[in-house]
Amino acid sequence: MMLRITLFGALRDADARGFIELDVPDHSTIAQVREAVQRYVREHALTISPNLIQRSAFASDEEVLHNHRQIPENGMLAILPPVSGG
Amino acid sequence: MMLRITLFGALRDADARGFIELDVPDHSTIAQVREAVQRYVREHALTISPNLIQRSAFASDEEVLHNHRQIPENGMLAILPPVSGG
Amino acid sequence: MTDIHTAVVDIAHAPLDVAGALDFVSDPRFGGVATFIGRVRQHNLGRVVTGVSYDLFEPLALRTFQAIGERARQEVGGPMKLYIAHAKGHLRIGDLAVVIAAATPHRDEAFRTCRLAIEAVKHEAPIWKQEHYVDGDSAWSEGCSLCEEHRDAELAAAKQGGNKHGHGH
Amino acid sequence: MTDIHTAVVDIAHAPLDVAGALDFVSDPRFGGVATFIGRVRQHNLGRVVTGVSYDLFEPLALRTFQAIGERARQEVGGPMKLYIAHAKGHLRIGDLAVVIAAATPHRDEAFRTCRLAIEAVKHEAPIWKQEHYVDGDSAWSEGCSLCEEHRDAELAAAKQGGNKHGHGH
Repeated sequence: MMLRITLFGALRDADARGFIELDVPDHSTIAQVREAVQRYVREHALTISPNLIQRSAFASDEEVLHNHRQIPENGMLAILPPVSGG
Repeated sequence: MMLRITLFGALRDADARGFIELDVPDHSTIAQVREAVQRYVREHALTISPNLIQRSAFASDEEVLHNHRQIPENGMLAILPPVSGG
Repeated sequence: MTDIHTAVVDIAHAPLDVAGALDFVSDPRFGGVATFIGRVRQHNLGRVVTGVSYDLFEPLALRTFQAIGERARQEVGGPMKLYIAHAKGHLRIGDLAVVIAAATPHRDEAFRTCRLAIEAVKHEAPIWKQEHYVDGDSAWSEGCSLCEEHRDAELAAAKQGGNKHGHGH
Repeated sequence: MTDIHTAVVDIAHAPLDVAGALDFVSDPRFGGVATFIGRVRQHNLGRVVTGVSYDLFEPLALRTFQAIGERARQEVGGPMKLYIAHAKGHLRIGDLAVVIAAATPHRDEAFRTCRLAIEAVKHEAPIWKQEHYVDGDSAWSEGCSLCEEHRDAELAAAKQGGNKHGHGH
């Protein structure tokens, strides 16, 4: 299925549109999505360090989704680099 | 010498003018003034508990004066019951 | 020094000024501002309060606030600004009794400075609170002794009691 | 519940509203109000800052603020009001980035609630700060990972380091 992953913070550099789209198997886990994102940035966004992807979380609008969780049915995810609010 | 002792808080009940005057020996210590105040309230302000005088501090405009200190030369003191600001 | 502002405000003339406190501590060096505002509550120890009166020994109160500020400056050991103002006179429910604002480069020092200041104001400044109750009665609040011997005993007792004073403030 | 107010404020439209925060938490039951205000500082890690931009994942940020408020309510275990607002967009030096106000009957819970809230906002909310420097350069601040495994490791390291995060906020 097509996943749309919204970008925030330093990860906005990965695509000026503010999101990336990835084709992943249905029912992928977040851990699998993370690997797909790693491959994507290796090919398309070399300025993004793999370590930053490793330290980023994934989330729906409602909650952070940890590695064992499956992707949401609506195919919408956000990738959240380490946070620095306040 | 004549001491004028300004009253605050619950001790204002000791005299509606807001102060009491006591004749004490020159160079009295605060401990001696405290005893003189105890005698005064026993005679003139029975609603004031001796325990409240015991827990009160004495001060000049500049600082709290502990028991061993001498009375200020200008004869002006304040008696400070336990504080409850904020 | 212009990094410490102290005031006693007769609230017959003007209320305490939170915006003024924030202005005073505002500084491009400072990212953290912690404030504490003490307000008159409607209940205390189970009684309905209609208002309170604050009595202050004003010259010594101002010196005490200044000394608290200097102690805070020592504690922080770097740049800071601190504002301490206390009301005097008759206050109604919701009126501001005390305003503290502390600003420092980072938030931890700001919180610590603000807390240090309000604790010291409560325990050391010559200020007395009289509560007025709905039944027409009134009472001076129990407080902290400024006598060294009583004070040490009270603080030790407070520590044993899990940092709560017996007299409830 | 009307005891928790959360907001993300686009500062192109309006600045954060400290007076509004104080109004929200104001209540005749509460004698203690603690606030924290985070402002943009002119220097960070030795560089001259001209402004910052905040990027937020807004729906999740608001849910996170609300969850923080509910956690605070649990911690207090009694009446409280809590206001959490964070700016988004481009801020200049001195602009307000975050405003927290917590009110409770007594001051200790107010301070604890305010501190809990700002720490949680900084460490848990999906918010990112980009600093702009006087030389025209800019950089996203290092932050706290929201990944469980990284987060646990970072928090443990922070505790060892005397409660200071390696990334300096």
